[in-house]
Amino acid sequence: LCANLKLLAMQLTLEFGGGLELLCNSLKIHKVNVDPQDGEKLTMKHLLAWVRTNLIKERPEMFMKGDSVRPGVLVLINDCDWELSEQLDTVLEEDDVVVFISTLHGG
Amino acid sequence: LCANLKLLAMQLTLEFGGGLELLCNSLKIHKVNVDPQDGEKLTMKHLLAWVRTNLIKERPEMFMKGDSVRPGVLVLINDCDWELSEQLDTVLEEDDVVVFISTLHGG
Amino acid sequence: GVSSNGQLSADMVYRYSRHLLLPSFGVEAQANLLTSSVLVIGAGGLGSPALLYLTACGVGRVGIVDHDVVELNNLQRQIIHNEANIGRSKVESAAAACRAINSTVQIVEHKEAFRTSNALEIMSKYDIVIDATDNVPSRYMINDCCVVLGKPLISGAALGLEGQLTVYNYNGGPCYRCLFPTPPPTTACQRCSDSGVLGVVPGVIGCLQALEAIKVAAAVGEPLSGRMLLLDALSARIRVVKIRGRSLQCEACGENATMTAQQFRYFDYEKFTQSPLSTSPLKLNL
Amino acid sequence: GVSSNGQLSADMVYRYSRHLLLPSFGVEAQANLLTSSVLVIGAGGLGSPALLYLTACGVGRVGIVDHDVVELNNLQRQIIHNEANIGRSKVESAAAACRAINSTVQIVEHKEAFRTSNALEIMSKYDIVIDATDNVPSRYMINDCCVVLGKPLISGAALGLEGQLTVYNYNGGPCYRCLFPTPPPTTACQRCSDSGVLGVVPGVIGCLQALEAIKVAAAVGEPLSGRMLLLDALSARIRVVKIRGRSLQCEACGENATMTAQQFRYFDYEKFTQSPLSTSPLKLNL
Ligand SMILES: [Zn+2]
Ligand SMILES: [Zn+2]
Repeated sequence: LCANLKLLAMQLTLEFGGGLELLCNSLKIHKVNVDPQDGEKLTMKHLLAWVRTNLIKERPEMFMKGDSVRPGVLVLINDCDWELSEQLDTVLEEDDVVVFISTLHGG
Repeated sequence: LCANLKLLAMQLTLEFGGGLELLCNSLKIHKVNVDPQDGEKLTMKHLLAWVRTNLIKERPEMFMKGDSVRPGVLVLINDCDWELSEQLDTVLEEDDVVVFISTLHGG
Repeated sequence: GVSSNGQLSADMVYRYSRHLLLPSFGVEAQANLLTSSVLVIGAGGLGSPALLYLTACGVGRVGIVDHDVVELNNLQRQIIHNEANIGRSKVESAAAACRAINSTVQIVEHKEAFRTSNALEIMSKYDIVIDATDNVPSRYMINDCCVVLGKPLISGAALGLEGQLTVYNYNGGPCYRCLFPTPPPTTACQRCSDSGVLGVVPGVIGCLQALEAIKVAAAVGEPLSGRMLLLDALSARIRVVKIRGRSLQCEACGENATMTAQQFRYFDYEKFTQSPLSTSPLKLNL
Repeated sequence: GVSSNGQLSADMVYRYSRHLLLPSFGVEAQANLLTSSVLVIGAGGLGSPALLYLTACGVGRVGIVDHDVVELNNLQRQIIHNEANIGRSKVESAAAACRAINSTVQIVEHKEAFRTSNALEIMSKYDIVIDATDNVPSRYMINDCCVVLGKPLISGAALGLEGQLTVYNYNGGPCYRCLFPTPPPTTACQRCSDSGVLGVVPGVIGCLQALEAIKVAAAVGEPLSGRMLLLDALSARIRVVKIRGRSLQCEACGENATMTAQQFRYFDYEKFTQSPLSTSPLKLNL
């Protein structure tokens, strides 16, 4: 049973940068366990909803717009832009690292 | 049979820096296939001998001293100093990245 | 400096000897640098080190655009300026510092804000553009101008304790709008003057901007196109990540893009981003 | 600048406002910086940006050690100097530039070579040490002096198109000898003057040295101890790798180490490394 439970919850590293960490208690790195929605697969769309519910403590509109991230936020899955995979439909795997980073404009 | 052969040769990425690349045709990154010595395991000691035979084109004394690297060369296995593993006895795994970098003194 | 047969003068051989000794740089790359020109937009936190290193390394012509004057609160990070130049135009101050380091480089002063009305004319005289500005509308405007004129854009940013760097519009790679087709909400657009910045963070990014400009100008190495460098100063973590390629749907550089010189001139970047090109910083209340 | 109750003067609040606005820096970290002191050994390629940013950011006292004079072939990378100062002591030239940027920082000039005979006395007056030298015996000597005096050492190096950076002897972490107990063969010890260096590469590393020194001085973030940053400028790859911890067998900082002030004074670093502390560069033959 324990082995099965462990298989269900997926361990991920989520990182927030460029100011987005201010929305999650100023913590940049979050090691989390997320249950796949249908007991099998975990997509980015589901993860975003999970992040909004579980990690974002304030101003969710600074993180999301509709069911995706707001304009100006880059999403990186294992150091690759999610535009190079299936964006919201990307299926995550155990130990994936997902980075959410707001683009900076200062100089 | 093909599957077995593939299992035998281990694919590694070897990187040379800090001037050591000059000993290997000025190429910094080498994707190589190395056969484990006893058909099972591939240790750093064996890899160093392999590198000396197959990649180092000149001045081997700038790379090795005895059966290890010369003083001033850092060895990194998957971005970790080999002093944190078993140095010469470290057993390599498929797709490992091994970096050999000479310390710099310029300023 | 460079004669018609590509020979360097004796003074130049001596000045650039550390470059000429480099097997992977050498005379050819130095000659490329000496005949190249770079426009640096913004003589502030990013522009300061970028201008100093471009000039020191021997870019042939360096242009500086800024409309601001030096203030005391700039000096915590804008190392090209000094106390004696407080109140003076940033362009004059920066140009003087560059000329003092390397009198053989042509330094061109553009003491004006970079706007759609003058952007094309100024930028057309340079090979490579460095975006060292500090606001969203400028970043879209500079990107579009680079796309219209076909110039590679070395884009850096720094805020707080973080920095970002990439090369846009280079060799078929993405432009700024490919990555950011829609401007961010204005509430997400903090500036150094609003939120602060550790002085040395734009220092690191500005140096890396000079490095990328030098690589493009000298035609050596692999510029940071299709990749982005992310610096987290507090944790000393630097990652280089892979970003998307050119977007066919991009409104600036895509297949059906209509961004022309004519359209650029009349595009309202302040309205598009709902942010001003220039503001007075918030007052600090401690 | 900082009054006895830790309050900043109005001028300082204005000058450092971009730091004070930062939630993760703020008044406390700035006050730490203002009461700290940093010794920069070498006013060359690495020392130039390090000195400028340490001074601009508001380190209380900055010491500069160098025995050299400014030459034209330095100006391709040593951006703290300029043509007017050719022939002048590098320390005087660098000190003048620092004072011009921030007259509230105390700049101390040490116009002499750093040697076992003066090292302890000079270094004992500072909290943090930056190694910005260019040769092997100096690197061992500075490390040992830091171990004897218990000072954190921000060590940077640049050659060709590569750079390296780490923090030694900090908070139980390794020292230079923990990593390199045996000196390299002299044939492996190239200097910038022998092999060349792209000017902006020490610029990047020197800025990062200033960043690490500021983090240690201000007591913010995680300094790069037990880790090493490796920069490959041509490919724009930067990796931060994990290195070994303090070695119990280290002859400088280990359990049975005998390195004392007395032993340090009589240690022959040139003999140990079989390299001179100072040489005339090779002539360039093109
Ligand atoms: Zn585009
Ligand atoms: Zn040690």
